[in-house]
Amino acid sequence: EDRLRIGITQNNVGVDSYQTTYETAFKEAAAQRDDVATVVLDAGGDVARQIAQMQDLIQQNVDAIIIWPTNGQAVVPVVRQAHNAGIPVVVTNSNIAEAGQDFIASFSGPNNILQGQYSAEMMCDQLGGEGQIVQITGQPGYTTAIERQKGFEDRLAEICPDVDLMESQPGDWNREKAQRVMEGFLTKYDTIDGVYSGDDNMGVGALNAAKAAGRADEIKFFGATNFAVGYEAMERGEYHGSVYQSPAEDARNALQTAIDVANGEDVPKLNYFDTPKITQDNMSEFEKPVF
Amino acid sequence: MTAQSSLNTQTGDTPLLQLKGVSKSFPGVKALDNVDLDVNAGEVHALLGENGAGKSTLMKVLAGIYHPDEGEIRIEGTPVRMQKPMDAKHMGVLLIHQELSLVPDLSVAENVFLGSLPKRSGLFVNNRELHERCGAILKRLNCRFKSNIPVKHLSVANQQMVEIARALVFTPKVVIFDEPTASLTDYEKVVLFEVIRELKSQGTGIVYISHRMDEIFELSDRITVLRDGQYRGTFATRDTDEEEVTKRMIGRDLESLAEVESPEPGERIIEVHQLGIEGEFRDISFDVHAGEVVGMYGLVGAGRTQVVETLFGIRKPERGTIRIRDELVHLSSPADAIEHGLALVPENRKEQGLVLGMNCRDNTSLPNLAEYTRMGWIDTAKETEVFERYQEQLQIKTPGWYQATLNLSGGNQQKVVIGKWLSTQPSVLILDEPTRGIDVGSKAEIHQLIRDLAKSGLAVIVVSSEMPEILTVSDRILALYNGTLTRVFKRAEITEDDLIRAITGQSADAASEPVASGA
Amino acid sequence: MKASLPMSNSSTVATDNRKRVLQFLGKHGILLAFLLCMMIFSLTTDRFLSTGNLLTVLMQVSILGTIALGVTFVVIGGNLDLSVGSLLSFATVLVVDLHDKVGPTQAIVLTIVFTLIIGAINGTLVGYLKLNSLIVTLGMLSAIQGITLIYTSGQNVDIQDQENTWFAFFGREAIFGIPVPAIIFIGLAIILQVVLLKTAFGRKVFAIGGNGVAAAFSGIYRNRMVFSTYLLSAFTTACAAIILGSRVMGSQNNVGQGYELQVLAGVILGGTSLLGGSGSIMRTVIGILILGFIQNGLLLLGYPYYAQWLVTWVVIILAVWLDIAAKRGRLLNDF
Amino acid sequence: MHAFIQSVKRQPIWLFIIACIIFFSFSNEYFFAVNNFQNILVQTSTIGLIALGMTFVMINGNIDLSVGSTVALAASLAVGLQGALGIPMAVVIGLGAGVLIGAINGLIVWKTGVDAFIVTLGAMIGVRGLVFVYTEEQSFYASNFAYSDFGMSSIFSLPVLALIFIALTIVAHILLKYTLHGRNVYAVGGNRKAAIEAGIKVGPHMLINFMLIGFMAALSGILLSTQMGASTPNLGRDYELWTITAVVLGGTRLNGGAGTIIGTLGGVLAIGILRNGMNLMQVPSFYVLVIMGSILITVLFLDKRLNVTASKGVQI
Ligand SMILES: Nc1ncnc2c1ncn2[C@@H]1O[C@H](COP(=O)(O)OP(=O)(O)OP(=O)(O)O)[C@@H](O)[C@H]1O
Ligand SMILES: Nc1ncnc2c1ncn2[C@@H]1O[C@H](COP(=O)(O)OP(=O)(O)OP(=O)(O)O)[C@@H](O)[C@H]1O
Ligand SMILES: O[C@@H]1[C@@H](O)[C@H](O)OC[C@H]1O
Ligand SMILES: [Mg+2]
Ligand SMILES: [Mg+2]
Repeated sequence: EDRLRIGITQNNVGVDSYQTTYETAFKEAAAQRDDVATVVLDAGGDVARQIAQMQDLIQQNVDAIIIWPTNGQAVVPVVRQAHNAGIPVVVTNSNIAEAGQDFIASFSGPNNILQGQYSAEMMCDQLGGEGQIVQITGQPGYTTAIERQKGFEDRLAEICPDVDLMESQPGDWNREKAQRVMEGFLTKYDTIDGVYSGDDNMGVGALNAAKAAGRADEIKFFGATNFAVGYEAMERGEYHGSVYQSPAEDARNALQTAIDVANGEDVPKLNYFDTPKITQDNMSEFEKPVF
Repeated sequence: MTAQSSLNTQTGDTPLLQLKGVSKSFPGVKALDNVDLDVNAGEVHALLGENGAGKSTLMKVLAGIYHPDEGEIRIEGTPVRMQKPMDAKHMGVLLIHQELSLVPDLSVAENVFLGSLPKRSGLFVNNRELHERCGAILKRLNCRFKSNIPVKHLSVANQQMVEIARALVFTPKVVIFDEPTASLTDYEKVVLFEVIRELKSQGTGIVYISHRMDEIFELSDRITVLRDGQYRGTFATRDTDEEEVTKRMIGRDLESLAEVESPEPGERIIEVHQLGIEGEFRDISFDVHAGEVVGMYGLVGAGRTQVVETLFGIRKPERGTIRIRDELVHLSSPADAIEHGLALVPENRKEQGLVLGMNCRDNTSLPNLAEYTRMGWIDTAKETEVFERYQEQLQIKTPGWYQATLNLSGGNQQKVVIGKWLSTQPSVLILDEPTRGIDVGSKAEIHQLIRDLAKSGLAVIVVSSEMPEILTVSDRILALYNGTLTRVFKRAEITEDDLIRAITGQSADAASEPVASGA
Repeated sequence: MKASLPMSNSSTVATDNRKRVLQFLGKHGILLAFLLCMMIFSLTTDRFLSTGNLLTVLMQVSILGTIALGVTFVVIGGNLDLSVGSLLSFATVLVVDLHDKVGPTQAIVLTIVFTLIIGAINGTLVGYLKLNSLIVTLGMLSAIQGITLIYTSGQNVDIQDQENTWFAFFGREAIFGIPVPAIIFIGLAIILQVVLLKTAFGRKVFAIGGNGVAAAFSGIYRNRMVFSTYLLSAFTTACAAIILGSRVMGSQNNVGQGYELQVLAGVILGGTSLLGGSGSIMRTVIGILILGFIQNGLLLLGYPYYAQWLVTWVVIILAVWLDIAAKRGRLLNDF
Repeated sequence: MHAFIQSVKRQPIWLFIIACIIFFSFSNEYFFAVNNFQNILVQTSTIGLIALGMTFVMINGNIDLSVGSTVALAASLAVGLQGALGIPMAVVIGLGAGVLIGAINGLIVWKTGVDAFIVTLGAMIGVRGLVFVYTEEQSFYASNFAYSDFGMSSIFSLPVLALIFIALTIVAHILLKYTLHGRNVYAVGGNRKAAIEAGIKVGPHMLINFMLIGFMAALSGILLSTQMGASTPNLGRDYELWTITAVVLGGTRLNGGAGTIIGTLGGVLAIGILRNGMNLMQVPSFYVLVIMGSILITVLFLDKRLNVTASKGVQI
């Protein structure tokens, strides 16, 4: 038969709702197309396993591979291997390192540097240009986390030199961990004016801690990837800003890009989808996230 | 080592080995108190003492396993310091342990040459040489098993022979045997004695520890007696006798067992009918009455342990029935058996009898904790009281109830196990090899105890491999051979010859090596 | 070969003193370590010794600590339980998810029941089938994680109305200023310490861990006892999950990842022997507190979070070493 | 025939492997192909190399939980230092670090008498901390593609990594089975006290085995990094668990004293084949977790049933 065969190796399905919703949306989108068949795999967060899955996909000689990198650097050689085997590769959600850019057909996903910058801008804006803040980052070593942190820190220094970033600790995309980190911050610093978290899942953990300490009112909370819990907290006026990012769109975008690439069409190298700022002021323009 | 051993033709006045004023304490116990010992070349020097007298400790000091607190060791007149077991070996002192120290999965040859495997091109094991040399040693010991089978497939007796074979790899100056015959059959004992005599004739000094007087008088040239860690003199064997050394050892005369009266046949407590487990034993039928001691006699491997373990709910019988006070019972666990008034003093006190890390008291209360429990709480005062009662009755030597059983000598450990089972106040008491490794004094006490318990109305089953013991304590004797009950003797009708015939399958020379059962 | 003389008396005395010091350290070393640790931190950072901080730490360790109580029983019984991390994820997801579906009370009851069922599987495999506990609970670690993910189909779960549920009691409230999680942890610890030391159940756990065969020969149902210890560790894990679920009011599928090793680290730090047969709840609590204070103290000092791992490494080995050295009467092995 | 049954009994894992191969061959068209088998070999080489070392350590009666962290340390050093020192020197330092971690573990086990499980559990946590301190949580990548080309290259159309794994498997087999050191591995694991008293230098002997596994873990990490042309601080998480699983599936006794390299090879292949087959069949990842866990327990159960050591009828 002459259906296109597209393989995907995801980062870590089930680790949070974003990634899970992505997978569901991806499968749904694929099911609607009778011209494609997909091989859907998950690396469980392990680089080595992801490399093995890439090799297995190459072995099956699929028409295109989508990879959601567990790590932006470590998958470069195996992406190159696919490239050399004549299989086009689309990177999704989180880009791979500079060295691999020659071997991919396209990156499809959010612009995480930009997202970090957005958060810095919202923070700067709402703090009125000064204050003391802390940061809770995502999984160490994970490109999305690194890029958001970099975007945030660079932009903040640029536009808001008087906002003092006192400390950063990782929350591993995990709400409970973030809550514990925040509890530490709260003990340590008498004044905290703002918190930036790598995603809303962690942001809500930070909020929980501040509420328990009775200090939520003095703090402004910013995150990224607006989760349903973040959206609700924003409705209640407890959470102050995030970046709206739809996993379904992320998934559909990736699949479409891969199909185009496999069909030999021209696609832009950086195929970002839109991730706008969301704050208490404009939230009514957005639907509540499903995850 | 070989270079050194050529020196050992020194004059007779410098003993090969000399210990002077050796002392060694453990927390709460002075195990050795100023002990002297010397061993000459070509002599068998027996070491005698009650359980816990310090024999094993002394030997471990000699073998570099313990460091003495005080005192001096000289080898051929030179003071030496043994830091670790290897030092002792290098100086030509070899200890054959009371407890087996083999590597179960390695072959016989590898065990015999443990630590000194023959090499090829520096890196590889020379298997050919290994098995040739081991084969030669096994032949000298008259062992009939091959050198390439894993030792775990051997019977305990043969494992003991492997341990002994190690003594023949080198020509050590001194070999210490710590109760080597505890698990040997008569046949292997004879072979062992030949080996010892051969070593002796080559000028090796032998230290021989045993609780069996007959062996000591058969084998030794001199006897040193220890008592409570203290030196109690050395005697030339031919100038002394059993009575004297026993007296030195236990500090009093040994009372002979009160003449066994034929029991009033009391109520029938336990009745076993056609009991069997395929491949282990079959058609075992007997009964035991209150007030009666039934001995179970047979060679090692005859299946006695399996039978009594089945009675105690440890094994599930495939055939046959067990009745207690005429009631049919299905014992599916020791708890069941205890419930029915049974108690088993198992064969292996360290593995089956005691939680070694636990103290004496807690071990004692283990089988009937419910007795000590009030509304969920353990009444420790009562526990202590009960233990101390049995400590007194059985003369258990320990600084107190809180002592971990790990730190007791073998004999005292055995007494704790017996006390533990007596404390359940059973109506049937089963003892599997109750005096293995127990000194003559305690042994006599235990025999007396067994008789007394029977007299007080217990039904007692005693498994033993020692004929004198079986003859001393039993009213009736069941002879087992190869998993079958060959004959039942009444006390009055026993002759040693018949007994031996019965346990060897009618003819005495059929006493063949029991086939390996393990794995 | 060194020739040597009889040891002089003075050297014997010296050895004796050294032994006594060692024994003292072995017995109370963990307490000393704890105090030392507290002292260093309170001297180097002024925040450390504030009531607020101490209570925060107590609350933070309560989840880890509550699990460790049950695991201590498993370990004294001679086994390991590496599945508690996954089980914590499972139970937390369950209690949070059921909260909105069937209400808090039912959610709690059902969670405890289902968690006990998994504990019973562990217990059956290790107790009745006598399979090696390390491998069994490793397999269960993976399987339970999978079951959790299948149950939620990978989605986070959240409690919608966080403000108005009495479920908040377990993780978010305080009684006389003491956080409820800490009260649950310490309360359970006291109860279980009594169970371990004063009841037949506790005595039997020591016996099966010390020598399973001898225990069985003494009429103790070894299988049943092992089984019960796994039920107990499942139970304390369920309690921890209720605290955790209430604290976060939501759960990811992998919240408990890595807890098994931290729990084990705490238990070991408390001096419970991995061989079974010895250990104490009280010391497990101290072990867990030390881990908590190291983490907290270093964070307050501004070290990156992974600095605590290096310290934990050193502390674990020193603690266990002292313990062993005391029993041996010498610092070093000599083989 | 009898010998065959005996060896199956001793290593039921090979039966399991055959069953898996047959099953996957019939249910997936891509499975039974030379290329795929090469993939499997390359993929198992990572866990496989560590498992070779682990076999020595476990027969020895010890265990090493720190291998996963060592993998990350060696990979990070080998990649992180090659810019400044060149590839060969960086690799040597990476391997050296592995040996050093092994030596530290071994020395502690030897000198303090603390159980290896605890010593290496500590190291597992601590060395991971070390990796984070050194990398500051960053991934490193090899700017020189020659490095990753090596990991992807083939000789005689066989992947280099697979060849290295096979070669070292053979070396390990010979070392364990025919040398003096190998024989002592069994002796020390089977009865440590007896070995000590027989004069085997048990401490140094165990030290060597810990250094060996440290080396193997480092090598595994470095080879993995040549596949990735990079290193990540999280590399090797859970590897200790899968390695131990593989070794135990291969019939090595957890308490030491028994085991073989051939069995271990079977263990790692079984895991590799399962993962590969399930990938090809697209088994959803949640179910993979359940299946892997259940299979692990089932094999353990079968192994126990096949090798009943207890005597007959014992019911306690
Ligand atoms: N490691 C130890 N710790 C504490 N006490 C010990 C230790 N080893 C031996 N003892 C004590 O030292 C004394 C001597 O024990 P030893 O084993 O030397 O006796 P033995 O003469 O060999 O007895 P048996 O005939 O029963 O084997 C006993 O009281 C024993 O309890
Ligand atoms: N070589 C061995 N290694 C391990 N266990 C053994 C070995 N030989 C026997 N056993 C076990 O030890 C117990 C006693 O077996 P043994 O061969 O001594 O038979 P027995 O007749 O019961 O012994 P005894 O005559 O000493 O009472 C049994 O449980 C048996 O399975
Ligand atoms: O929450 C994270 C999301 O923000 C990112 O885009 O993808 C990974 C997720 O874990
Ligand atoms: Mg002795
Ligand atoms: Mg027997």
